[in-house]
Amino acid sequence: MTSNKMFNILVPVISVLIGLLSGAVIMLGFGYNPIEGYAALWEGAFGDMYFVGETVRQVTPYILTGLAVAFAFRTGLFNIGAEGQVIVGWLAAIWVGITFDLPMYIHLPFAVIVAALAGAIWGFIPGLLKARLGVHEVIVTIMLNYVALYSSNALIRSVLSDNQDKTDKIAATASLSSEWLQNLTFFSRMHYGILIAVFAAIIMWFLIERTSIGYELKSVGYNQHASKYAGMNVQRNIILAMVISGAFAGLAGAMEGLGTYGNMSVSSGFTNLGFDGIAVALLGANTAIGVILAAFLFGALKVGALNMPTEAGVPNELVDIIIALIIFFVASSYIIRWVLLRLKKGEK
Amino acid sequence: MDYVVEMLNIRKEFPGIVANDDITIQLKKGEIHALLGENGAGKSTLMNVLFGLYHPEKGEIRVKGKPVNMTDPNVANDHGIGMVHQHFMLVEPFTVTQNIILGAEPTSMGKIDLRKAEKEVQELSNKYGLKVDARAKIQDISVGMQQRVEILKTLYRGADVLIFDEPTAVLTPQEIIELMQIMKSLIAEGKSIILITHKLKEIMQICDRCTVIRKGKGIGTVDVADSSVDELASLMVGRDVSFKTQKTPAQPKETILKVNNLHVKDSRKVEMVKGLNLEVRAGEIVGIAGVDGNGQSELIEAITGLKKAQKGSIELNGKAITNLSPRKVTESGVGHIPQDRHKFGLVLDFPIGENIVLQTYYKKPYSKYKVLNYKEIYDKAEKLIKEYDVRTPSVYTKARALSGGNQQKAIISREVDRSPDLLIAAQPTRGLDVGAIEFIHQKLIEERDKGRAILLVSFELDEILDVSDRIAVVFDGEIVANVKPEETNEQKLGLLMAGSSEEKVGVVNDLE
Amino acid sequence: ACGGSDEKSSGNSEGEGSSEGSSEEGSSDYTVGMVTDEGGVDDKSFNQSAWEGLQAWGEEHDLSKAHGFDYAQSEDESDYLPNMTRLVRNDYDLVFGIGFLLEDAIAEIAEQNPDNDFAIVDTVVEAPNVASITFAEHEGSFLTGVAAAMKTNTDKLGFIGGVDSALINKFESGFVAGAKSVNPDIVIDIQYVGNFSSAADGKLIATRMYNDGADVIYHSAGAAGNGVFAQAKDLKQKDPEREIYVIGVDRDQYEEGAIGDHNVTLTSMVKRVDTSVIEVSNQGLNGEFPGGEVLVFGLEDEGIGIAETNEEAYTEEIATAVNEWKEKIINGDVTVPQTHDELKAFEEEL
Amino acid sequence: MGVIELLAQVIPPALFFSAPLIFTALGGVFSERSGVVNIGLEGLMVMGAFVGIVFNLTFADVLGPWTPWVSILVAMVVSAIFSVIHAVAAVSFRADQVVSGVAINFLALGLGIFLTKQFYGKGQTDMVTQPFYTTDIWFLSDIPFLGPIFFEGIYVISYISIILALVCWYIMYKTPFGLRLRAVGEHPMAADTNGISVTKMRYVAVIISGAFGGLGGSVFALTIALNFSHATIVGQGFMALAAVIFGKWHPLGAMGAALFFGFAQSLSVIGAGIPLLADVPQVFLLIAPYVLTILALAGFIGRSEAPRANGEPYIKGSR
Ligand SMILES: Nc1ncnc2c1ncn2[C@@H]1O[C@H](COP(=O)(O)OP(=O)(O)OP(=O)(O)O)[C@@H](O)[C@H]1O
Ligand SMILES: Nc1ncnc2c1ncn2[C@@H]1O[C@H](COP(=O)(O)OP(=O)(O)OP(=O)(O)O)[C@@H](O)[C@H]1O
Ligand SMILES: [Mg+2]
Ligand SMILES: [Mg+2]
Repeated sequence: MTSNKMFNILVPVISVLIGLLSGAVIMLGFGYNPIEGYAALWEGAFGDMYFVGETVRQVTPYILTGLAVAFAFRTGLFNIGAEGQVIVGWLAAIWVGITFDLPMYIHLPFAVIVAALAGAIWGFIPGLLKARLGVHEVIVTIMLNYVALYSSNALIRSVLSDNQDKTDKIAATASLSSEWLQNLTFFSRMHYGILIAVFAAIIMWFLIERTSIGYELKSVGYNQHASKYAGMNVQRNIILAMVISGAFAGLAGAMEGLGTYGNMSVSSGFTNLGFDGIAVALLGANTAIGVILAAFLFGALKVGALNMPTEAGVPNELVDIIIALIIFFVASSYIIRWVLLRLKKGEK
Repeated sequence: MDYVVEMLNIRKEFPGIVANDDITIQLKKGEIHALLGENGAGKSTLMNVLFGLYHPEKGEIRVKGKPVNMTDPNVANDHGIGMVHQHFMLVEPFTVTQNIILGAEPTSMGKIDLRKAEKEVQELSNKYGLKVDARAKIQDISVGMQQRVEILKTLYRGADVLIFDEPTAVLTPQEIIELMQIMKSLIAEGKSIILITHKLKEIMQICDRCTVIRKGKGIGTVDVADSSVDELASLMVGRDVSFKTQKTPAQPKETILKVNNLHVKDSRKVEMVKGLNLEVRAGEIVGIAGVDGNGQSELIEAITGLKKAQKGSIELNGKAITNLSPRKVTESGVGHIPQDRHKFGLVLDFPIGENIVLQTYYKKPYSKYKVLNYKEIYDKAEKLIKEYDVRTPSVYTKARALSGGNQQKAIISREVDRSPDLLIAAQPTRGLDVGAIEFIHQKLIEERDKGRAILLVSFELDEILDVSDRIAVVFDGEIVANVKPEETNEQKLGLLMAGSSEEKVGVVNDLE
Repeated sequence: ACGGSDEKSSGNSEGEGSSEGSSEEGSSDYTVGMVTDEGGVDDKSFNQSAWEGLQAWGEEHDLSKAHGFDYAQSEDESDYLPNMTRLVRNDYDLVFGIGFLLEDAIAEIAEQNPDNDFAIVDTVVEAPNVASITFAEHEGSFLTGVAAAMKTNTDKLGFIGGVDSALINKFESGFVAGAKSVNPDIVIDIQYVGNFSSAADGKLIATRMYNDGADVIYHSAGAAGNGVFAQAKDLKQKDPEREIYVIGVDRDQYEEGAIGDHNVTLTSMVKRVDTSVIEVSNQGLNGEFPGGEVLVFGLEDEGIGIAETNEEAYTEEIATAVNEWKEKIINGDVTVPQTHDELKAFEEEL
Repeated sequence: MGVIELLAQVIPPALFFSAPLIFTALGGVFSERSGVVNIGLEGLMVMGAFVGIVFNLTFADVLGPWTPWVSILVAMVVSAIFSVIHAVAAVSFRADQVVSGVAINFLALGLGIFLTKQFYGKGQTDMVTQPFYTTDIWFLSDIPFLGPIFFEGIYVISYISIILALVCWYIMYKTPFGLRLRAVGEHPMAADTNGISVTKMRYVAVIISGAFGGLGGSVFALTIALNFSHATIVGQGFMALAAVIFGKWHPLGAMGAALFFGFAQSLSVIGAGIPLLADVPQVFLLIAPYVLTILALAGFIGRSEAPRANGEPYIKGSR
């Protein structure tokens, strides 16, 4: 039992190390100095409070989209639509942020909740179609991503602004950003959203692991027939799973809208938060704590990578390659486990 | 005497368990050789080793005296060994023919010559009397026909040695008789057979010799002619087993279940239950006898809320439960041991402990305000596992990892423990060894004696006759006869099940 | 002399050697950085142009990359501000934000670092330490409209924009005004892709427009414009006699139009982001940083130009006409509309 | 605009839009039919686009008009090799197939851009000089009505994609290889007991998906984008994945779905030019293809069941 637990920690750590090592080999192969490269990466992610703040800022939505994808996975569904749910959540948060005039203690929670609701609705559609008609959630969520992108662009221009490319800034009463955090981190855009993200992770953990709702959701994910036999409402649970998943992603949109940017721009393409969320979720083995750790890894790599070209002359695409390799090795943990077992046996 | 196949001193380990430990089995040409052992004794494992699916840690396999390294099923096929697996190895969306030729397809110019294949399949099936519809899809045919397809698969590949892993567990009595005939004709063709079964009667009927294993170890091989059912049973279990279930006469009380003029359609919208009437009273076991496909599954699914009734009513304790949701039905006091334990009975990826509360997880003390209390859940599981002798490494083990018999015991423990007024047991002992069967029958009778109403559905006439206090024969969606077990026998029941009227069979019956 | 200083701050120490180690002192040791948008420094468009300008400026002052000037590339929207901050932290005196997408980032960082100089390209940020560099794209687009109107045989033109936004509307309005000024009856088919990246959609739209009879299409759609070139070249390949053109944007897209012995790029609306970067950098270097000002680079100062590379297609006649209109615009005889509303008014006056 | 004219407007673009999706989706069908989920299609397309463009740029002078044809072949080969990574992870290392597919997507894009920078010193390549061009198909284009709709101004490669779909259907449903492939995806243990190597079949299937994904990506690059950058393949692989599911894991179904996407996209773009629709706000036309797809699924396509063993690593003897 204990050695099993040790394995569960050791394997991802080794995967990450092998990924970094492979990255170093590639850097060497192309004539870059891997030590400088990684030093720049580290510097760029944690070099001083500013970068720590920025890393946390980047980690915040990753946690939430990671949770969204992970939650769906735990209930047997594949939500490729976190991307679209982020967009509608963002839009909804901004809408509340700029149209209402309320005291902060109402305005901010209201904006956050509406964003979660918007994401939830965007998850409800594929959930409903899956539950009622058996339509595969993967296609519907892919399609809804595009619908979200183009519709929100149109709404920004025609409804939320007067033919502008971006909305106004939200009222201060709806903002998640905090002077205190900014001062602490030399003006980084770190905001209180990280608390929401961590809280959401706790909720996900609690819901899935500790409640009868989570029990039902997992059960339906594993075996619909047995769930029906056990008196669960299979259709409702499928819908509920997608709704909750969508709500997490919608919250990620709120983080961007209410925290990082304070507005929303007409966008030419996806935020990629949702797609990266897939990787975060899988890297985190679809568990709440795993998602938080993976989001930190991912966020640090992403933010730190920006420093690599300037500091070490290493193209930051290399970080994409390294991330890919880490994911690959995490995915292949079976083989790492196998090797470890062999080594252990060899010791004896 | 020459042996066609010999497995000598085989040892096979799985992580944490020795499934086969120094087992030897030798198959003579032209014999039917039984392999007997409790659930989990290692029979399937041993045969999978012979078939090349598993590689033994130790031991030797010889075919016609020559050592063979069975690296994969291809090698087994090449040496004329074919296997009919306990869980069928059939691709459901494929046709019968496609399944049979898979891996050895006849082609012309790179294209599968389906016509030729179908002809060959038809010829083969005629030759051995294995009736199959060459063009039907597996998912549309009966279990019996699926099994014949499995047999044809081995014959198509020219097998001389056939391994049958519990072929009769899933068959109806008629199908079993047919299968025995088929085996005999195979022997007549000069083939040899290894037969795994838990039904000692079958061994006595058809086998020449029998090898017994217990907990992974070989106990020995006996000549069936010199042995008896009792001897085989005690060899296998290691103690004496009683076959006639001990019970006192039933004392039925008030009516618990009342089914009135029930009509139910199956998933293909064909009406399967056609105006069925049935009553089960407290303190009695009513056995439903019938050939598979006469509406038994639909009846049960309608009572338990898994299927909608088109017409008619179902009452429990005088209250209508017609077309209530499964949850409501369960809460009104119905327990259900489902026929398909993997599909309905268990969430295989949940730990066994969480499966124990599959019907009650949302209730106190297992959850309060929707928060689960794992301590209560696992305490309960520990208790039931001990009480029902479910063999599992721990309550945290995934249900998937348990043997079929132990999975079944877990389900029964869960359903019985809720003390439902009505307990529906569908094929509760399918695939279980005699020890486990004995245990389960005893449990059912215990529950009866506590005043529960029990509805037992089984294709095993033995079981029906043995356990029931009253037998309702179902034919074509209706109850066509009500008989007392002591006033009937297998032959008479068989006739009733085939649709003969009661008068013809000559059983006069005035239970009501 | 430069022994003590680390690489970052010693900047331009080699060569002149006059003021090493004194970056905090300022003027003569002026360093300049820029932050790209997602397009990256080699987007063959304004990011690249800006970087070319910065490199030229650096060479002129004997600096080298990472020693006196540098860029930081953004992978997505969230990177703008960290990139800015990084350059400021690395003691760059002036930091350019390339593209209107960086507007918010510049506004924010300028407020946080009142002692630094910033410049934003393509939009306006009102802050005392920010120079806003804008271009009279509408004027350039007007001239491409003139060229297109002169060139067309079908009296039908196309305009393909990326995302329907104020900036791209400026291109559209100028183009339409220019074309209608030459021939009010000309029909202009306008469609937006919805993004700047989908070459497939660009190609689909171009296919439709050419099918419908347009023979010159002006695109302002970034990478989606690749699809427009692809379609034009395909039609040209099929029928080399057919007169079919694309007008490029931001830089001279002559190369993109090459097809065998022909070239479908009639001309391009060239935005000299490079010269604007050089000019503002020099002003900063000389202590005359135009903080708080809105600089408009237009036809007059050659901040906006029209490519004349395709000599075969861009005839003398067209060149003459375009130059005449250019004069009129510079003189103020013509005021080119920048928005849909202004365009409407403009058309009514024709 | 008459119906014929409209079709003549809509169909040729629909065909060129669909072709890369058809190729890639066919690859997806092979992989998923063998039981290996492939959300790495996007990455395989990226790899194909990258190789196709780089090869084309490098050898255009040598190969002349044959360049694009050789380019797509090379792209197929390289992407096939690249896909071995997915096969190794998913089949041999028993990786979660979704995870390793995600890794493929990241890896392809990272590698593509990184190498582009190494080769060309910039983030995107020049435009190729030898792309695919459309032709009027000899004789067929003269057929009245149908000719202009289906055979004028058409990429030959579009028709190759359709023919390939037919070939794939034939292979999958008429040959031993196809039967075995499908068996492996439905019930690997059944296949195994019949002497079919599950590992081998799955490797082959994933490699085929790599080749076809590379084909799709390179065809996209050589008909539509004409160069390679980070924005060349943006979502087409996911659309191909959607086509696989939409088409119920059937080669012809996937082709139909891809054609449907192409048609819907083309219609929404052409629609902007139809006077009737000119006043419709553009956003409705932009989202129309996606909404249409959802409606089609909800309305009459409905439930699609994946191959039963899809996504599950095959471990001998597991229950
Ligand atoms: N686990 C499952 N996986 C896939 N499909 C399922 C599953 N469970 C049920 N279905 C499908 O859902 C549909 C309805 O199932 P089923 O007939 O069991 O439900 P029901 O409660 O009887 O429905 P109704 O009352 O509407 O007849 C069927 O098409 C069935 O195949
Ligand atoms: N793949 C496996 N991995 C781990 N343990 C296994 C595996 N297969 C079988 N076992 C274990 O090996 C033992 C023997 O199993 P086996 O299936 O051979 O029993 P059996 O005699 O066929 O039982 P039954 O009568 O229930 O079919 C059991 O304890 C079982 O749990
Ligand atoms: Mg067995
Ligand atoms: Mg039903």
